[in-house]
Parts: sequence; C-alpha cells; structure tokens
Amino acid sequence: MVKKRQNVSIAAYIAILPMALTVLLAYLGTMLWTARVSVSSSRTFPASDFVGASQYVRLFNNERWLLSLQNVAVYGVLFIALCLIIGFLLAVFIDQKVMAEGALRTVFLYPYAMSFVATGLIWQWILNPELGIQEVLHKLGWAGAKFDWIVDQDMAIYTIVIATVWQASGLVMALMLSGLRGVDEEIWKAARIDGIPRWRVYGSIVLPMLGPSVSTAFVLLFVMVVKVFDAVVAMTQGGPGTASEVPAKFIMDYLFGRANIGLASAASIVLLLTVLAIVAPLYFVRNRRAAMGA
Amino acid sequence: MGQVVKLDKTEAAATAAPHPAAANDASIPAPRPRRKPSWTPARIGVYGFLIVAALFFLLPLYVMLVTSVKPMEEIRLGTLFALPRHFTLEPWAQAWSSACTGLECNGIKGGFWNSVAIVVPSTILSIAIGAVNGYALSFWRPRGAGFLFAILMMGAFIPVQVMIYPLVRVLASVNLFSSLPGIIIIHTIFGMPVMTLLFRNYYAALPLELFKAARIDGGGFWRIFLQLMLPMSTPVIVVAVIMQVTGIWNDFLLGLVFAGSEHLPMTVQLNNIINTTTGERLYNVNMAATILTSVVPLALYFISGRWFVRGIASGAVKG
Amino acid sequence: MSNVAIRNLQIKLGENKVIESLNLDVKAGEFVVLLGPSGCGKSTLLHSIAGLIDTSAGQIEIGGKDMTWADPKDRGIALVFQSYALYPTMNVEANMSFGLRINGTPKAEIARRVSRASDMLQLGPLLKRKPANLSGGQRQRVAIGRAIVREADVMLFDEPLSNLDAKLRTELRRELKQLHKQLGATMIYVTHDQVEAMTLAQRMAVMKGGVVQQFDTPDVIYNTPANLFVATFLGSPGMNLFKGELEQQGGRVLFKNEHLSVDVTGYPFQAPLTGKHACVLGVRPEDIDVGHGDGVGQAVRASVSLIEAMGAHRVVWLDFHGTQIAGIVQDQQLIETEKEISFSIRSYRISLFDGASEQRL
Amino acid sequence: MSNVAIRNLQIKLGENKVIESLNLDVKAGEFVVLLGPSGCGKSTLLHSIAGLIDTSAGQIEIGGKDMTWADPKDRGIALVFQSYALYPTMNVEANMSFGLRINGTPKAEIARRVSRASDMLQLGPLLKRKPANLSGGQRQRVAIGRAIVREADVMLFDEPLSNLDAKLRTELRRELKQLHKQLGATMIYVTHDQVEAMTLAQRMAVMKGGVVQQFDTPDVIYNTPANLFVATFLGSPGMNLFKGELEQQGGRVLFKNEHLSVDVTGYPFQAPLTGKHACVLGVRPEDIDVGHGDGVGQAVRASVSLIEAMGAHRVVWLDFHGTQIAGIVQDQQLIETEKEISFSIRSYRISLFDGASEQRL
Amino acid sequence: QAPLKATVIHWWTSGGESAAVKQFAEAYNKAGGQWIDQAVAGADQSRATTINRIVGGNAPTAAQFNTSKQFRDFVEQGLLNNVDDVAIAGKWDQIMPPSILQAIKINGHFYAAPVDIHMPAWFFYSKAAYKKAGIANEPQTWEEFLTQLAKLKAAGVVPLAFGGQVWQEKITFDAIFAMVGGADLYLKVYRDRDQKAVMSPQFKQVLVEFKKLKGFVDAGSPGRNWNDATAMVVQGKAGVQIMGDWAKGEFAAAKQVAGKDFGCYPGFGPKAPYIVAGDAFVFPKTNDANAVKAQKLLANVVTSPAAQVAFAARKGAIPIRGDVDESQLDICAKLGLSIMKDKSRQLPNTEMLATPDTTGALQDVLTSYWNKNQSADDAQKAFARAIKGE
Ligand SMILES: Nc1ncnc2c1ncn2[C@@H]1O[C@H](COP(=O)(O)OP(=O)(O)OP(=O)(O)O)[C@@H](O)[C@H]1O
Ligand SMILES: Nc1ncnc2c1ncn2[C@@H]1O[C@H](COP(=O)(O)OP(=O)(O)OP(=O)(O)O)[C@@H](O)[C@H]1O
Ligand SMILES: [Mg+2]
Ligand SMILES: [Mg+2]
Repeated sequence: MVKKRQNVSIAAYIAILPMALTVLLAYLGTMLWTARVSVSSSRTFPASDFVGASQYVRLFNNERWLLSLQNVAVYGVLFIALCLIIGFLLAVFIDQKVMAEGALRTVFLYPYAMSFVATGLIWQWILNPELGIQEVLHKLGWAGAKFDWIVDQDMAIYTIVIATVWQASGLVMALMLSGLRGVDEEIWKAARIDGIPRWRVYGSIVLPMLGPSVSTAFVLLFVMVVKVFDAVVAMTQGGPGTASEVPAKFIMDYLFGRANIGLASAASIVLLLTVLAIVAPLYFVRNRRAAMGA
Repeated sequence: MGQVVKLDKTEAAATAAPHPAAANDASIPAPRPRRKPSWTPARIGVYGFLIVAALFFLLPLYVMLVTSVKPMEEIRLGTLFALPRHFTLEPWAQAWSSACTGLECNGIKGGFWNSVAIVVPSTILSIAIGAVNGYALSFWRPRGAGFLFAILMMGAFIPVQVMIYPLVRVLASVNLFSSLPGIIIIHTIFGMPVMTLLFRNYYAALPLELFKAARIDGGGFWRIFLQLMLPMSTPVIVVAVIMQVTGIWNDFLLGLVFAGSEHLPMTVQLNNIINTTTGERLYNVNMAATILTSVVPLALYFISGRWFVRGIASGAVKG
Repeated sequence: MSNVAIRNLQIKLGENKVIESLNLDVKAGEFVVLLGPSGCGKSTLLHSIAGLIDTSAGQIEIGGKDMTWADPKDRGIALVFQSYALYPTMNVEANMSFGLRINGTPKAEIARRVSRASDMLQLGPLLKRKPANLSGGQRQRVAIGRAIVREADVMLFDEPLSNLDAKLRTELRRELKQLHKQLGATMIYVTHDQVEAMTLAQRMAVMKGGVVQQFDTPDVIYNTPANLFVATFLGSPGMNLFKGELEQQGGRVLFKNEHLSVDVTGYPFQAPLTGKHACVLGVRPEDIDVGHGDGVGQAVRASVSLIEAMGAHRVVWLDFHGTQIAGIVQDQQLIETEKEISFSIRSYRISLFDGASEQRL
Repeated sequence: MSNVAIRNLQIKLGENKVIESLNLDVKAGEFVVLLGPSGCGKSTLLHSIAGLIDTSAGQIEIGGKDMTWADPKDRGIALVFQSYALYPTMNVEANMSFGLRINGTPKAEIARRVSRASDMLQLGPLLKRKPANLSGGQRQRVAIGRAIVREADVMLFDEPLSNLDAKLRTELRRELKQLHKQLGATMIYVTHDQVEAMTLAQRMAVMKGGVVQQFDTPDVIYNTPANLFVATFLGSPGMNLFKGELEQQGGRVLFKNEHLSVDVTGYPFQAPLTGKHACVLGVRPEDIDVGHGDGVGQAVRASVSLIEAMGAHRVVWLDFHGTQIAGIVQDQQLIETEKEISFSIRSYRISLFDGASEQRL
Repeated sequence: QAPLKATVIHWWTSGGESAAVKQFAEAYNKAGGQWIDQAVAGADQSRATTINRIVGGNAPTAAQFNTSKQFRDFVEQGLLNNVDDVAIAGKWDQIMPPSILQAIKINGHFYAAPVDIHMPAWFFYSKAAYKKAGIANEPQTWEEFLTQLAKLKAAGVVPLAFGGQVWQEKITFDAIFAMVGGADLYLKVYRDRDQKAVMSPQFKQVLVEFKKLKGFVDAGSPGRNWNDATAMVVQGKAGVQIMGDWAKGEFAAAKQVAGKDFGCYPGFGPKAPYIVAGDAFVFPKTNDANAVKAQKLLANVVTSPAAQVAFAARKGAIPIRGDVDESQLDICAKLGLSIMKDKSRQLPNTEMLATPDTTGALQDVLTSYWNKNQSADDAQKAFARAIKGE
C-alpha cells in the first residue's frame, strides 16, 4: 500500500548502468561460464560435453590442491593480520607531522610499484641461506646464525608472507592515512582534554572510526590472498616441493602449462565458494548490525 | 586541482594545534617560546620506528640498486650486499634503450607512450565509474544495486586469468578486441570491484547530513556528486589513483592480450627482458629495467601526498 | 505560499518510535513555532516534512498536495539544520548560493539574494571563508543564510539562533519576521527560546514525546495552558504549582490545601464542577505578589531562599512549607534572603488542572 | 582550586589575529561568565586556556603555574566543546567515562560520577546509545556530562546549554551552580543567554573583537556599563541611546538634544566635566516609563510602533522622532500601536558616554 | 607485389635468443616476406597469448610451441593449417629425427614446422672445480659420476649445481632415468604408460638413484633459478650442472669457452641416450590466401639448412637436420649433432610423449619425492597413478 522508500532519482539508475552491465556481462557471465566449463572435459579449449563432477572429484583427490588450500589459509591469516597492523602503524607514525613525510610515504609504498618478477628474485636472494642474510651473519662472525626459511619445507610459506607484507602494507598505509586524515580535529582536541594518551586515542577512538577504511583494506587484502601468485612463482615456485603451493598457482598451472581448463575452472569455482562461505557471514553480521545500530 | 592545494595549506595552518611538533611551522619573526623541546622521547620513538621500518623496506631496493650497477661477473660472485667494485651504468642504458625483447633491441622505452595512453584513460574511467558506483551505493541505494555490488565483490575473487578467455570472446564479438578502447574497458572492468568498494566505504564515513542538505538545496544525483562529494573525496581519490595507476601501469598480461600489438605497454617489454625462461639472464639489466619502469608510479606516490588533506569534512556538522 | 498538513504521522528511527501519531495543520503563510523538551521529536518532524526521513505511516501534505513520498527538492522547502550541515569544501558564499545555482537562478539574482542575506546575517567579511575557519555562531548564520536565500514556500528552521548573541538574535528575529511578511512563506520554527517563540509565533505547537500537546496562539498557550505539562514547560521560571482540592461552598468555589485557600469562583471552568475534586492550582511567578498582599488574594507568608537579579527585574524564590515558589519583583523594594515575607496569589490569573488527567479544568 | 591568569595573550588562526592582547584574571574558585558577540574569540580563548590552540604571544597561568606550553592533560581542566566533539563510536556512557577510565579512576568512582551526571542531565535511558542516534540537545548534554565527570580544577563551558529547552536549562543552571559550590572548581563559562550570565556569574567579562571590554560583577556591568558597546550589548532589548550634548547651567548639568532635555546633575561623573561635551545618554527599557510621566524625568510623547508581549511583561517600541525606543511595561494598561503615548526617562538610572571615545563618563 | 607479412609469436626474448630469431627474420625477409615479431616472454604466457589471439579472431601467422603434444588440442579443434606441401617438398620425413616427426605429424598431416632441437639433459662441469677435486676425465658410468660428486664434495665445492624448481627436478630425473633405467624402460613408462614397467624394481631403482643426488646439492638449492645454478659452475663454486643446452648461453656471457673453461657431455659412455626436445612453429587456421602463402614460405625458410644452422648456433641448440654446415657450431653442438646421426640414441622427452596435464602430474610427484621424506615405494605408486592420468 505505502511505498517503503522515497523515490530514487532515475539518474541513480542510469549511473549504475555501467556497473550493472559489467556485473552481468563480465562477472556473472564469467562465473556461469566457468561453472559450465568445470563440469566438462575441457582441455586447452572449452568443450561442450558434460562429465558431471569428475573434475571436482579429481580436484579433491589432488594432494597438491588440498595442500594449496591449507597453505593459503595459513598465509592469508598472517598476511592480512600483519598488513593491517603494519599498515595502520605506519599510517599512524607518518601522521605525526614528521619531517620528510612524502619521502617516507614513498619508501613504504614503493614495493607496491615494482614488478614482483624482479623483487621476488631479490627476496629469494636475500632469504637464500647461501647468499643472503644468513650468509652475511656468518661473515660477520655469527657462525651459528640460521635463517633458511625459504628452503625449509615448514617455513617457506612464511617467507612469502614476509615478502608480500613488504609489498602490500604500504598500500594499507595509504588507505589508512586517507581515513585518518578525515577524522575531525575536534575529536582529537576532546581526547587531549580528556588526557588520553595518543596511542589510546588511536586505538580506542580513531581506529573504530576508521571502520570503513579497515573493511576496505580487509577486502582488498583478502582478494590479494586469494589471488597470490606472482610472489610464489618468483620466490619459491611453490617449493620446496609443494610447501608453498597456493590455489592461484594451481589454477594457473592447469589453465596454461597443463592445458586443462576444466580442472582449473573447477578449482576457481571451489575457491569462489570457499571465499563466499567465509565472507557471507561477515557481511551478514555487518548488515544486521548496521540495521540495528547506525 | 589548484583549489585543493590551497585548501591543504589553510587546513594545515588552522589545525596545527593537536600535533605538538607542528608548533613551529607558522613563521613568525618574533622569538617565540617553544612549546616543547622538539626531541622528546616520544618523538625519538616515532622517528626510531619510522627509520627502522624504512630500512626494512629499503633493503630489497638497495640490493636491486647495487645489482643494477654491477657488471654480470660481479653478480655471479653472489655477493649480494656488497657495493659494486666496478661501477657501471651500462645496464641502465641497456635497459632503457638497447636491451632485446625479441627481435627488437630498443630496451623498454618503446612502450612508454603506449603505457601512458593506456594508463591515463583507464585510470580516469575506472575511478570515475568506481566513484559514481560508490556514491550511488552509499547515498541513493537504487533498488538492486546492493545485489549487483555483492556479485561484483565476488567477482573480485576470481583469478583474472580465468576471466580472460570469455572476455576475449565478448570483446571480439563487439569488435573491440585488440584495440585501445578494448584494453581501457578491460581495465575498467577489472578495477571496478575494488574502486567501488573503496568509494562506497569512504562515502559511508561522511556525515549523511551533508547529503541531506544538498538534497534540500535541490541537488540531483550528478550535481551532488560533482560539486559536493567529489571535492570531499580527494584523499580517497589519491588512494584510488595510486592503486589504479600502479595496477594498470604494471599490468602486462591484459595489455598483452587485449591491447593489440600496436598498443603494447612497456611492461610487456619489461616482462620480455626479465622473464626469459631458457635464455641467459642479465640481472643488472633486469633490475635497472624494473626500477625504470616503476619510476612513474613512484613519482606519483611522491607527489600525491599533498592531497592527503587533513580534516576534509571539518566544520561541516556540529555534534 | 503553501500550507502544511500532517496527518497521523508515525516515524521510527531504528527501534525507537519517535513520533507516534502526530497531527498538525499549518495554514499557508503562517508562522508556527514548535516548542518542546529536548529529544521530543522536533527535528525529526522537520526532517520528515522536508522528506529526509521516511515516514512509517501517515501523510504529509504541502501546498495542498500529498507529498508523503515526494523528493525533497520537489517540496518547495528550505531547512536550517540544527547541526548546520555546511558544505565543508565550499566557502560561505558558495554554501549559500549552491541551491540557487542548482535551480538555475540568474547570476544577478543570486548575487542580490546572497548579498542581502549576508548583510542581514552580518557575514559580509566572511564570504570567502570555509566553514572550518568560522566560529560556531558564524557557522550557524551561514546555515540560516543558505536556507533563506532559497526563498522557498515553506521554510523550516531548527533552532536557528541558538548559538548567537542576544543582540544579534534580537536583530535576526526582527529580520526573520520581516522576511516572513515579505515572502509570505509558511514558516515552521523550532526554538527553545521562549522570547523568540512568543514574539515570532502566530501559533505555537507545544510537543512532548512526539505528540502535540497544544496548538494555539502564544497568548492563549501562555495564559490558558491546556495541561500541566504545557503550564510548567512555558515561562521562566515555570508556573508555580499547588496541589489541593476544589470545594464548593454554597455557590463559591474554593481551592484548598493544608496551607492555602484560594477563592476561584470566578474561574472559567470548561465543564461544570461536581463535588470535591483533586486538583492542581498553577500560577505564574509574575502573578505572585511578593511583599504585599494586593488585596485580591489572601496574603500568606514564606521565607526568601534565593534572589536572582535579572537586570530589569528580580526573581525571588520563596520557601513555602517546603515547596519552592518563584515570584517576580519589578520594583525596588528591599528583599533579603532568609527573611520572612508575605506574598499573595492573583486569583484571577490562575490555572486549574485535574489532579489525575492533568488536563485543564 | 586553581586561578586562571591570562596576560597579553595573542592568538592567530591562519591569517586572522583573533585575539590581540587579552588580559583576564580569574580567581581560584570563581565563576566567570564570558559574554560577547558571535565571532569575538570566546571559543578561541577557552581553547587556548585548555591548551588546544598555540598562543602567538603572552602567557597563561593556571593554579599559579605558567601553563602556556603545558599539555592539556596537565592543566587540570575540563572543557565542554561548542561543537560537542563526542566520540562517535562510543556510546553515551563510554563517552563520559573514557577519560576517567584512562586516568585510572576506580570503577566504583567512575560509576558514581557517571550516574550522578546522567541523573543530573537526564541521560539515564540513553546511556547505551551512540551519539549519532541522539537529538541535538541530548548530544549537548552528553558533552556537558563528559566534562563534569572529570571534576577538574578548572572547568570551561562553551555555550553548554544553548540547545536545551528552557525548563531543562533552568534546572541545569541551578545544578551547575551547585556543582560549582560543591567542587569549588574555577569555572569559565561562555553563554549568549543573559539570564544565564546574570544568574551564574560571580564576575562577567564582556568581550569584543578579542578584547575584554569590562570585567566586573553582573550588577555593575548591567547598571554601569563601561562603554557604549557594553551598554548596548547587554539587556534585551538593549539600552536606548540618545545623542546630544552636556551643558552646565549654573551648577546643574543638562543633557540636551533637539527633542530632549534631561537633568543629569546627580550623575556620578568619573571625572569632573568641563564645558560642552558631545555625549550619548543611555537608558534601559525598564527605566523608560511608558504611559505616564513618573515625576522624575520630563515626559515626552512618541508614537507606538510595535508591542511585543513577553508573557510576564510587554516591550513597547516607540518611534521618537525616527529613533526606535524600547520601553518595558509591567502593568495591564491599554497600549495600542500607531497611537501617541507619553514616556519619561528615570534620570537617576541613566548612563552617559563620551561622544567620541564611547567610554563612560 | 607486397611482401608476405608474417606475425610470429614466440618466447625467445633473451639476448642470445633474440640474435637467433633475427636469423630467421632476416632469412624470411630475404625470401620475400616481412617478419613481424611478437615476442612474449615465458612459454606459458606466450602460448596463452596465441590461444587468446586465435579466439579473439586476431590469429598470428605462426606461433611457437614446444615440439610436443601441446598443440594436439589445436589440431583436434581444427585451428591449425597444415604445411604438408612444404614438408613433402622438403622431404621432412627423411631428414628429420623420428621423435620430432612423431610430434608434428598428426593423422598424416604436418601441423608444425620444427625449428630446433634442444637436449635438455646435458652435463656441464667446471674444469677448474674438476681440477681442484683432482678429477681428470668425464664419467663413463653412473657409479663413476657418483664417485666424482663425492670427490667434489670432499674438495669443498658444491658437487651438483641444482635449481630446486619442479621443471629442473624433472629434467634431472629424466636424465637419470634415461641413463640408469635405459631407453626401453623410459619409453615403456613414458610412451606406453606401462603400469608394470612403472611398478618394476628397475623403475624403483631409478627413483632411489635419483634421490641419491640430494646428498650432493647445497642447502640453497630450493627455488633457485637455473642460471643461478649455472653461475655456480661458472664461478667454479660448483662442479656439475645437469641442464639443457641453452645453459651454454650463460657460459658464453661469462666469456667461458666450451672445452676450455667448462666441459659438456650428454651422458655416460658412448651409447648414452640423447633426449630430444625442441621448438616448432604452428600455423593457425586462416583462409586468407596471402596468409597461407606466408605460412608456407615461413615453414620453408625456417627449416632450410642455412637458416637452421644460423639459428641453432646462436640459440645454443642443434639444427633439426643433419645436412648442414657444422662449422658455425660449438663443440657441444657438434657433439650433439653427431650423436643425433645415431637414431638409436635418440629419445623423445616427456612432453612429446604425454599430454601437458600428465607431464605436470608427474612433476608434482617428483617434486614431492625429491623434497619430502617420501619412500621410493610411495613415490613409485604416486608415479603410477599420475601416469595413468587420474
Ligand atoms: N581556523 C580558523 N582560521 C581563521 N579564523 C578563524 C578560525 N577559527 C575561527 N576563526 C575566526 O576567529 C574568530 C573567533 O572565533 P571563535 O570561535 O573564538 O568565536 P566565538 O567568540 O566563540 O564565536 P561564537 O559565539 O560564534 O561561537 C571568528 O571571527 C572566526 O571567524
Ligand atoms: N538515528 C536515531 N535512532 C534512534 N533514535 C533516534 C535517532 N535520532 C534521534 N533519535 C531519538 O529520537 C528522539 C527525537 O529526536 P529529535 O532529534 O527529533 O529531538 P529534538 O526534539 O529535535 O530534540 P533537541 O531539542 O534536543 O534537538 C530523541 O529522543 C532521540 O534520542
Ligand atoms: Mg533537534
Ligand atoms: Mg564559539
């Protein structure tokens, strides 16, 4: 009977037309196409037959795939947590009206600008026990020093974390900085009157106010986690053995080198569903809270 | 843009108060009592942290730089951190203008203008669309937009490579494959999820009252966006520009597939130089080429800071 | 010129039902003041008239048309936000002219209106400043300026003068009144300042908890409040109250309690009285005669607990058997605290309320 | 208990010299009200006392110590912001208690103070709400609450009651006075409400353009304003002014202009007069006797241009040869607009100002 | 008449490779064509580009693939033109090694023009390191090789320069397999996918021997690029590297000369098998007569003896045909070319025998085995499963 909502301008609908087209043609279309391919026997080219869930069966019998999922879970938790923490800290420290702010910001951001093909190699060298830090420590006379994670089955994935955090935390810093700068100065003044130490202000007042920036950063990092590929290829090639294999590399291997897009598609779909299973509850909770609170 | 800069200045001057260190930046000739000694332990701590962090961040760059000015014989020695014994700029020259990338041996400079031609429109278009989407989602919420956005965000998690094949077909069907507009559209498509999210969340943090006031003033969708929201978006636009310029500038895969051979970006050349599988590798040239390629985004990072404006919405609402 | 009619309006914010069922009929060209305690829903009401809040039920009619779901810009309204909501990236001038530029008003006309508003609001030297560089009162004036340049049919003001000094406020009050005459616009005006309310309002609506308690001319509301709430809410200090009973004693009606007995025979009861009646007697401070029985009421004695000098007059607080009674003294007579003094009630100026329903008798 | 002493304070904001050279000496435990037109630098002054704005020159002493460059938290102050500046992500309770929790106040004590403040401010049912879900007045009360729970030595209030309804305002005024007594804190209080100023202030500082014009008790300021600005700024409506000349006629002193002649022989001149003197005569509306010469001054006639009913009294605006004169009428006599009426000036209540320097004679 | 334009996608991007491909381009241009170069680094990337260009309707005239089963799917989809005319006229059947023919000739049609032959399992050793360890000659048997490695180790050099990446592990394994298991077992396993052969004790022995090498690599090997490993040999820090003949490029870049500063041998003893791999051009389908002409001209030019030897000399490979002027080639290549004359020693590499998918699965098995504490038995079983194509 009553309209539930006030008129939304036609312009708003026109404005989101590009998004609608993109979503329908590019994203929804691709997702459906991928789902279709994943139930076919496609190799180099998409086939139109139907083989049921056999690609999925093969996928879940594949040790490397399972290992990839496991690796990416460990990697993801560490990577996201560290990037958020370091990015936030960098933003906070840079926000202290320091000298040479521009230079520092560039220093923290530059890794983001560089192709991982090259910087990954540098990391590989730096972390290599025969060339890099361990070797330097040995030469400095600390013979017992050991830092050989990159060649260690159990630790290799952490080297990927180090290098990718190095690469991405600058971006998180920029994101946080843009949020920080938006905080009204009056809030700062109120906190100073209240005698709240700066770090507490950041922790208890500013950080909660940065909610939207944090959630942007989180999603961004999450996407990076799911797509992590370059770093692994450049640094460890998934090794030693399969110790640092990740899903994106698995997908890429099957997509190109191994010419089996059926399996690659199945893996993509599984990956997507996994992400959905993780994100949907978060999204739901946030919406609920938004509806109840703000 | 000039207007924004001006705003930056007045902001800095007007809001100096909460930051103790800023006490001395207004230039007043008369001797002024110092607010505090500049080098408090807290201050030293701040610089200490920043310097340590900066050293960590710079370590790989140092290795890249020294590698890029060493001859290959020295690099083969495996003394990663040592300064070059025979300093040479030859690799840089080679990277820029004579390294081979297949038949052509013109270094990476060849694709520079192609890259520019791709980056500029792609960045502008993707940010424009992302900003409009975010704005619509935050303030207008047209029916169904939330659902579209959810799918868009899901799409962000599909590996780009998986999407290439179907997109090639789509673009080919509208005759945009292998063309400049084609690659621009592709970058816009791939940039859309994150750009939309970025702006949507940014706008969510702005006081809703401003939007309401503009509605009362009779502002329509575009007016409010262009005249009110965009000027308030400078910090997030900076972030968006950083992300898009970096992403698009560094992309070679999409450029390779969609741009067509006349528009190949310089990263395709860079990739050809550094990413050989079975050919011999000139690490010094690789490093020089990598650094050279990243100069444009780096310059952008350096100059973008002034648009990280402080307190962009201050004075807007009371309470 | 548009009327504003609100019928059975219901508004929810989050879980709160802020407005339950509100009716208000503002005639075209009328100047109506909304008055009510903090948090009673005044701003919410204005926002819903402006179309900024979705109504849960009910109807809003503006200029004879149902505008319940119309777009804000189609309602022909202007609104001064309580929180100002200035455009932070625009300077004062741009803030004021934004709406006009949008609806394509000719440049010269914009300049004329802005300069008139800035003269009126004394914003002249600040036109090129951004809101962040203004004082609180200056921001508020910009907010007013932004609304009045629009010269809309219906103008909504949400406590527009609260942060201005008394002098400026008096001036602006007069200017707004003039503006109202000149534009013939319908104005709905929220204020907590009773002088403002009294001087501006053609009619005044007193709200409480989302419900309009009384809607009438200021005089009527001040002198014959419809219920106890209105009686105590208006006036500064508010009405003095005495609990007691009404007794009919052979044609005469007496208000009586332990300490007081007032003859209220002449009181214009709205319904005939029957028998005894629990009741509250209200009398305004200015109708308490302090220092001398004036011959109308019966003089009783109380001790002075506090004297507030208000410049033009003094408020004397009397301790009358434990209840504080305020009286206003205009003359220069000597009154000292902690001394006893006599006072009397001008019984022809009292109000009587039902003890249970709190409605006016 | 701390005194606050400000010497030669100079403050620049951006390019503006907001405060030029300000001196103010507030005694320990005193309640001082700051009054001044919008944009005169009151908030700036409070912020600089609180240490939120850097001074360009001058000195600020709190509790006997030079605090010009001390950190806000070391100054022992509390401040209610004009713009509230609530922590948007914390609920009302957390907003109030945050500072206490940080400085390690025991839990029980925090609970006690918060509950006392929330009772006083009637915030009880809102304790779990976020600022965004409060009305304007409710937010303002939270801002007050956040300051008073700190029970600081020096409390700074920047128009703390401006968005509250009259009733609540009266109550809170009284509560604040009580709090002042109880804590013995020094309070500096900005307000535009003259009733508030008059009732709260032990001393009152009237500011204009960053300079203190007069600093004295409310009574003194109201009755013997130091200059023309103070005279017109206080009072509602402000003092009526007549330009003219002072003439000495054999031992008597007369104020004269075209239309008026007032005998001011009894006026307590601060310096002896010599010869003719361009001068301004000021008289408060309540000292204008409308309708009947009261035998003190000479009755003259003017036409009534506007009558404002204020409930307890009426303000009558008279057109006296082109100047608007306000008079206050307390009684019920019949006055009609556009009619002629006589009025007189109570000459023993006037103020005289130098015509050039505008200082009190 | 306008020159026949030929757009060629390939992944030859390094200095040496560029010089090589230039020989083809010049030869083609001289023959009346116009070579349009489209280098895309990285084999996978390059092939993906080809696929996308074909799908997008912008197919190149020719595209590089490995001489392998990689382009089988293209043929099945009918996306390639054959070059039967050229092959028959050029008598490819006679002049080319059978393993290569097997890869390019599908259903009786020639679908690719092979351009070079790589031997992916050469043994390169540092003469300086050998001297230091007191080793005089190249090993004649597997056992001797192991002894030499031990000697190297004792002398304080890294015995085996090894890059711990899956494809390098696979190359090394295949070399050992061919050498230790013999050509028959190799073919039974890879070509015939004979489960019995896989489960045989001989095959298990291959696995065991392979793993023995682990004792001779340094701690830094995992993830190392092949050329970093080569650098170790160049420096004399390491003794031997098992790598494709392209590694000669690195030696050349370090100004080392084969036979003087470093040595090369393709296996142990005079009858050691010689694994054959290589590159080929395929020709995407087109109906444009000119384009077809260009494809034929290109196929003809790149297989011609002069172009072949010029290309191979710079690429570090050997020509696909024996009837060429050897003088341009280095001694390793000359050695290779002479071995190729003995057809019995030729052994196709895995890519020619199995689909990329299967090859990949085998790589996964081997890398697990090499890097983890896995028993040879388990590895054998996993290998068997992988080769069955599960
Ligand atoms: N950031 C700033 N930069 C420049 N000028 C400023 C800035 N903030 C305030 N001002 C100016 O300084 C003067 C004093 O401001 P302040 O806020 O102290 O006034 P106020 O007395 O509190 O006024 P109000 O009663 O309106 O709140 C004003 O004229 C204002 O325009
Ligand atoms: N977003 C919200 N969610 C829930 N409740 C709200 C929200 N905004 C306001 N309220 C509540 O609704 C009631 C009415 O608010 P409103 O702002 O209309 O009051 P008001 O009459 O304008 O008060 P004031 O004089 O203090 O400005 C208040 O009690 C307030 O707490
Ligand atoms: Mg309100
Ligand atoms: Mg102020």
